[in-house]
Amino acid sequence: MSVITYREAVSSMLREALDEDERVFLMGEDIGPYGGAFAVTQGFTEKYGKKRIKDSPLAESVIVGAGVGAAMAGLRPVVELMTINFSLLAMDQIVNHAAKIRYMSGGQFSIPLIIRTVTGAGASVGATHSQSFEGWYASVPGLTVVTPATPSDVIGLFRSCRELNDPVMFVEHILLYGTRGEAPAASDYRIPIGKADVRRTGKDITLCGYSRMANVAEQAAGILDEEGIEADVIDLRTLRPLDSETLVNSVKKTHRALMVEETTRIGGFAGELVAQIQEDAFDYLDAPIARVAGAEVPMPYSYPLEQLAIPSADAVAAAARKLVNGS
Amino acid sequence: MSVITYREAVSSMLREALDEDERVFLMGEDIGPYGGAFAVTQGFTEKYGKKRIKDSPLAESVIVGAGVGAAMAGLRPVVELMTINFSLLAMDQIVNHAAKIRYMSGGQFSIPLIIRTVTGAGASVGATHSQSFEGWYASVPGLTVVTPATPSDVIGLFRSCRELNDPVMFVEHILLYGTRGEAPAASDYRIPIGKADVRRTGKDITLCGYSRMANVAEQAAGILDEEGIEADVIDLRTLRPLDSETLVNSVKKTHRALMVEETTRIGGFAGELVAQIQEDAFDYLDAPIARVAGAEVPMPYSYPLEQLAIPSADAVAAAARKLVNGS
Amino acid sequence: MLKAADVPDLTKTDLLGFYRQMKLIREFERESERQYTRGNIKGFLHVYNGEEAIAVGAINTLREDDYIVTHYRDHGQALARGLGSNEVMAELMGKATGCSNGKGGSMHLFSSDLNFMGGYAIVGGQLCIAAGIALAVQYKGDDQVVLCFFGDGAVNEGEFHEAMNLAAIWNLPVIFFCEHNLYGMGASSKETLVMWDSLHEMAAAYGMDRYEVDGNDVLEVRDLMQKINADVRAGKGPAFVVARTYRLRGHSVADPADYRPDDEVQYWAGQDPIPRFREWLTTEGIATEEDFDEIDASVDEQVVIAAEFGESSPWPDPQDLYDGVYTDRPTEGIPASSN
Amino acid sequence: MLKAADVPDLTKTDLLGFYRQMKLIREFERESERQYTRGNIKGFLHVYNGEEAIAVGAINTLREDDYIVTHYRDHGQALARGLGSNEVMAELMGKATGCSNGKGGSMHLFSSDLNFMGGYAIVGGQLCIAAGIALAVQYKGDDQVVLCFFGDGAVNEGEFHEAMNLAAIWNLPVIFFCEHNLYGMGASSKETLVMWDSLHEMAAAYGMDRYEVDGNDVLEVRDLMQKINADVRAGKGPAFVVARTYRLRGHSVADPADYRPDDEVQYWAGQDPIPRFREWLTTEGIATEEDFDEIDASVDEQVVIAAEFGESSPWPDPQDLYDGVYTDRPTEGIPASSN
Ligand SMILES: Cc1ncc(C[n+]2csc(CCOP(=O)(O)OP(=O)(O)O)c2C)c(N)n1
Ligand SMILES: Cc1ncc(C[n+]2csc(CCOP(=O)(O)OP(=O)(O)O)c2C)c(N)n1
Ligand SMILES: [Mg+2]
Ligand SMILES: [Mg+2]
Repeated sequence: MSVITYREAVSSMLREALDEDERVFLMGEDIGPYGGAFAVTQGFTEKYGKKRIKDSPLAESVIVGAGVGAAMAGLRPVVELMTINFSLLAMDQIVNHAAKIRYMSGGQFSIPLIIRTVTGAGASVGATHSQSFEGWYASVPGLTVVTPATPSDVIGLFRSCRELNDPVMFVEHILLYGTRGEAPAASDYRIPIGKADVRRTGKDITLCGYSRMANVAEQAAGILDEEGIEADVIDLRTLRPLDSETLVNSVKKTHRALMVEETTRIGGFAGELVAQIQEDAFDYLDAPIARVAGAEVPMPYSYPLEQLAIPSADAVAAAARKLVNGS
Repeated sequence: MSVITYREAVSSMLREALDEDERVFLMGEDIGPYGGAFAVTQGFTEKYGKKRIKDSPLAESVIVGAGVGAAMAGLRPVVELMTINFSLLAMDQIVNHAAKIRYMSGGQFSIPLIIRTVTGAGASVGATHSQSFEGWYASVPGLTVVTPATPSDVIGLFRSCRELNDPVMFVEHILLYGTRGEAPAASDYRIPIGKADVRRTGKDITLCGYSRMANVAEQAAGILDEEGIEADVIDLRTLRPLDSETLVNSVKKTHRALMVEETTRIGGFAGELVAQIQEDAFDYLDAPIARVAGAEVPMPYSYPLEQLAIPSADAVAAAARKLVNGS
Repeated sequence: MLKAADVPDLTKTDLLGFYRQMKLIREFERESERQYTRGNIKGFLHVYNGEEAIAVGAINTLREDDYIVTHYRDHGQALARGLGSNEVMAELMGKATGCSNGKGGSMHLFSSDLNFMGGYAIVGGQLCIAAGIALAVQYKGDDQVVLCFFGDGAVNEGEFHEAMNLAAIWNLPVIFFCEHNLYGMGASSKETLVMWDSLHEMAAAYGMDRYEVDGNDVLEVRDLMQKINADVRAGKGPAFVVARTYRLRGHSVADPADYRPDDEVQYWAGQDPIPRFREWLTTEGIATEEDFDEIDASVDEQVVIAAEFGESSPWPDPQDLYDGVYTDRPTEGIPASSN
Repeated sequence: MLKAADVPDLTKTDLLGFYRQMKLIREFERESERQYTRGNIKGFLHVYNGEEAIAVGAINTLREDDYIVTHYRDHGQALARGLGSNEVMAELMGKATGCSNGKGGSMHLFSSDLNFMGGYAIVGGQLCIAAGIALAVQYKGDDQVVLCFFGDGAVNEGEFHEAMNLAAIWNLPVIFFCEHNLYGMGASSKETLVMWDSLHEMAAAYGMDRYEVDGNDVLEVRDLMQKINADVRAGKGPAFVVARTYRLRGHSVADPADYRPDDEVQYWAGQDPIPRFREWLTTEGIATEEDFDEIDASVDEQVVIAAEFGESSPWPDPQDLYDGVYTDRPTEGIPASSN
C-alpha cells in the first residue's frame, strides 16, 4: 500500500476523470499554468491542453453558470471555486440554478456538475478567507455535498461523485492538502455517497465530525483513550445525503454524543445532527448532546487569536471528558 | 387602538426614519415611481424626492455594497433587496463585507445599515422565488437578523434596529403584507432586539416559530386548545441575537417542544433551536423535540403541491398532538 | 422597411406563418390574462404583448438543433419555438400536463426535445448558462448556435458582464439577444444605464460584434438574425443584439404601469408589430383580409383549446412533490405516508 | 517623460519626498518578505514591488479628507497615505499594535483617522463600497473624492460592472483606479480580457471618463490624477484610470511566478519606477548621490525600526478575540471562562 498526500489524491482523481471520460473538462481560476491555488492541477495544461483545462476569468458566477450550461448540454464539467469564501459570488448559480433546474423542468434536464472548492480556517488568511459554508449547501435540496478528510476518502468519494448525474459540492479542506494517508489498494475503490465512516469504536461517547474536524475528533479520541475513555469516532464524509443512521446507532450504544464543527456554532450544521440524534435516540441519551465549534466571531488574522477560535483536539477532549464524567 | 396592515407598518417606519433622520435614505430596485414590488414605498419619491428615495439599477451586489460604503461614511442607509432569493447575489457584500468590516478593522468602522428583504413561500412564484434564507444570515457573526410577523412587531423592531450601529437583515414575509393587526398605542413603542414574544401560554407543549410560522403556530395552538391541549406559543422575532432563554424556560415548563419553520428541514435554523433547548433543558424533556418544516424539495409552482410543501396549522397541530399524546 | 423583393426566400406560407405565430402569442397572452383573473393562473404572469416580432423573427432563423435560453418573460419564445400551446397553458396553470409538469410555472418553461433550455427567473442568471451551453457546443466541435434572450434590465447585473466577457474571450457560439423594452419592471433604463439609447455599444467593452434592430419589425429581426447566425455558426464568436421594443402591458399583470408617460405609451401603441406586419402583408399584396380572417379564427380556436386543455388537465399527483429533485436518488425526508 | 519645468509646483523637497515614499514601500516589502520567511508574518503576503509609483503618484494628489479604498495588495497605498510603517508591519505580524489591532492582517489594513477605508480581499468587492462612500459624499453635498484601487483581474468580476454602472448613472465622485500589472494571480489578462491592451476603453460602456497612464512614472501618474481629481471634485462624475505596470515579484510570496515569459520579466525589470525616478532626479539636476544615500539610509533605519516594533509588540489579549464584532453588544456564545 502506498502513502499519498490529500493533494495527490485530488490530482489523481482529476487526471483519472480526464483520462476516462472525454466529456470531462476542468474550469476555474488559475488551474492552468499557475497549477491551481493549492497546486492540485500542476502540469495539467501541458498534459491535457487548454481545451480541457480551462483557465477561466476571475468571475465565480459564470464559472459555475457555464458549468451548469455545459452539463445541460451533455458534458460533465468539474469546475473549481478557489475557496468556499468566493462561492458566495456564485451562490445564485449554485442554489437558484444548479440545484433547481432538474426539478423546475419537470425532470427534463439533469446537471452532472462537480463543483470543487476549499473550505476551512487555520491558514492565517483572515476573516474573508477562513469560512466554512458547506453546511449551508447541505441544506439545499438538489445538491450533494461531500467533505473528504483523508486521501483515500478523496479517492473513494470522488469516483462515486462522478457517477452521479446531479450537482455536487466537493469540499476539500485548506489544511489537509499536505496530509498523508494510505491510498486504497483497489483501483476501483469507491465510497458510497451518504455513508459515514466509523473511524474508531468505543463504548463511552460518540464524537462526530466532518472534513478536518473528523481528524481532530479522532485525535481527541486518542487523548481520551489514554484516560480510559473510549470513543466512537464518526466521520460523516457526506453532509447531503446524511448518514444519520450510523450516527444514531453509535449514540444508541454510547448514550453520549459530541458534535465537532469548524464553523461558528450558532446555525451551524451540527444543530441538524443534534436534532436528528435526539429525534431518533432520545431514550438512549444519558446527557445533552454537546457541540464544540468555532468561536462566534469573524476569523481574526492574528495567529494566537485564530488558534483560540478553531476547535482543537484538546478542546474536544475536554468537552468529551465533561460529558462523560458529568462535570 | 387602530388596526393597520403589515404593509402600512413597514411604510410608516420607513417614513418615520426619513422624517426623523437626515442620514437615512432608501435604495433599492423599483422603490421609486413603481412604489416597491410589494407597494411599501408608494408615493415616497413624490414626498421625499429622488435624493432620498434611490431607485437603483438592477444590481444586488452594489445595492448592498453601496449601502455598506455609505454607512462607513456616516449615513444610515436602508436598502431593499426585493426578495431574499435575490440576496444570494448580494451575499458577498452581506457576509464578506458588511458583517466583517467592523471586526477586521479592529473596530474602527461601524456599518449602520438596514437591509430590508422579503422571505417566504406560498405566493405561487416557483422554486427560485419562494425560499427562506434568514437562517443562513442568522449564523453569521456581525449580523443582526429580525423576522417580524405582525404589524406591531414591524414597528417595535424597526425602531430598535434603527438604534443599532451594525448591519441588520430586516426580513419581512411575502404573505404578511396584507395581514392586519393593532398598531401600538405609544408613539415610541419599541421591542428590544433579541427578545422573543410569548404569544400565548399553556402547560402542555411549546410551539416555537418565527416570521409567518409564528402565526401558523398560534393558529395551531387554537386548534389544539379546543382539544384541551394548552400550548405556549413563542415567536422568536429575532434570530440573531437569539432569545433562547425564553424558549428554554417555556420548555422547562411544558416538557415538550415543537419547532415550526418554513424552510426545508435539513440544515434549517430549527436545528439550532433544538440543540440549544436540549443543551439547557435536557432533564425537563419528556419527549424528543420535534420539527415541522417545509418539504425537502425546491418549491413547486403547482398550487396543490406548493400547499403540501408548506407547514400548515393542521400539520403543526397534528405533530403537536402526536408529541403530547405520545402516539 | 424591407420590401417583399428583399425576402425572396420567404414564401407566402412562410410569411403568413410568421403572422400566425405572432397572432397566436398575442391571443395566448390575452387568454392567459383572462385565466389569471379567473384564478386559474397564480403567482407572477409576465406577458409578451408587443414584443412578438422578436421571438418570431429570431427563433424562425434557428435550426432544430440550435439552443434557446430565455428569461421569465418566456411564453412568446416557447410558442415560437414550437412548444404546444396546450402544454404551455397547462404549465401556467400548474397542471401535470404542463411542459414542466406544473413544477416550473410561467417563468420556468422547458422542453428538452426542442432544445428549449428554459425560462429563468433570476434576472441575468441565464446568460451564464447560455455561455456554458455554447461552451459545450464548441467543446464537442459542433456548429449549433445558442440564442439567449434577456431584457435591458438584465444588463445591469454583474452576471451580464461575466457572461459577456467569458463568451468573448473564449469565442463562444452564443448570441446575447437583449429585448430592450425601455423598462426593467418599473425602472426606466434611462435611469439605470447611461448607454440606454445605444445599448448595443456596451458590447464594445468585450470586443464583441454588436447590432441594433427594430424589434417590432419581424422581417428586420429575421434578416439580421440570419446574418448573425451564419457568422456565429462559422466560428466568428459571440454577438450582442439589441432589439428596440416596448411592453404593451405592465411588467406583470399586477402592474398598471402608470409610471410610463402617456406620449411614450401612445407612440409605441402605434408601433404594435402585429398591425404593422399585417399592413405590410397587405400593401405588399401578399395577403388578403380573407387570409387574415382565416388565420385569426384558427388562432382563436387554438387558444380556446389550450385553455380547455389546461383547465381540464389533472393536477400533479401529490406524490410528484417529491419526484425529480435528484436523478439518482429520492430526496431526503419523504414522509412515510407518501412513500 | 515630463521635465522639471513641467512640474513647477513641485519643490525639491516634494520630489525627494516622492522618492523616499517609493523607496520606503520597496524596502518595507523586502523586510516583510524576510519576516514572512522567518515565520513572523503568516498567511498570504502580496507585495507591491514595482508598482510604487502608482500609490505615491496618485495618493499624494489627494486631500486629507478624501477617501481611499483598495484591495489586498495594500501596503503601498497605506504607507503612501501616511499609515505608520510600525503599525502596518505590526498588522502584518498580527500584533495588538497593528493598524487593525492584528485582526485584519496584511490584506485588511484600515485607518479611520486617515480615511483609509480599507484593504479588501474579495476581488472586486471594494468597488461597490467605494461607490457607496462616494454616494455619501454626494448626498452630504461635500466635495471629497473617493479613490478606489483594484487590479486588472478585478475587471472580470460582476461587481466591477455593477459598481461602474452605478457610479456612472448617479454621477458619483469616485475614481476607479486599475493597477494593470498584466496578471490576476497566475492568469494573464491577455487571456481573460479581450480589451486587455486598452482596458480603459471598457469604461466607454458606462459613458465614463477614462484614462491610461504609465504606472511606473510617478510624475505622470501624479499629473494625470491632479487633473482628474479636479474634474471629479467639480462634480463631473466618476473616472476610470488604468495604470500600466508590472509585479516585480509573484502574486504572493508563495508564488515563483514562473508562468511569466522571461523577456516580459526582463522588459519590466528595466521599467522599475524607482531607478527610473532616481535617474530622472539626477538628469534633471534635482538630486545628488548624497541626497539619495541620505534618504536610503533613513528608509533602511525606518524599516528596521518597524520590524523591531512589530516583533516586540504584544499579541492581542485572548479576550480580544470576542471584541469588536458588534458596536452595540457583545457577540454570542462567549465562553464563561473568557467573560
Ligand atoms: C436577480 C433578480 N433581481 C430582481 C428580480 C425581480 N425582477 C423580476 S423581472 C425584473 C425586471 C427585469 O427587466 P428586464 O430584464 O428589462 O426584462 P423585462 O421584464 O423588461 O422583459 C425584476 C427587477 C429578479 N427576478 N431577479
Ligand atoms: C472573489 C475572489 N476570487 C478569487 C480570489 C483569489 N485571488 C486573490 S487575488 C487574485 C488575483 C487578482 O488579480 P488583480 O485584480 O489583477 O490584482 P493583483 O494581484 O494583480 O494586484 C485572485 C484570483 C479572491 N481573493 N476573491
Ligand atoms: Mg425590459
Ligand atoms: Mg493584476
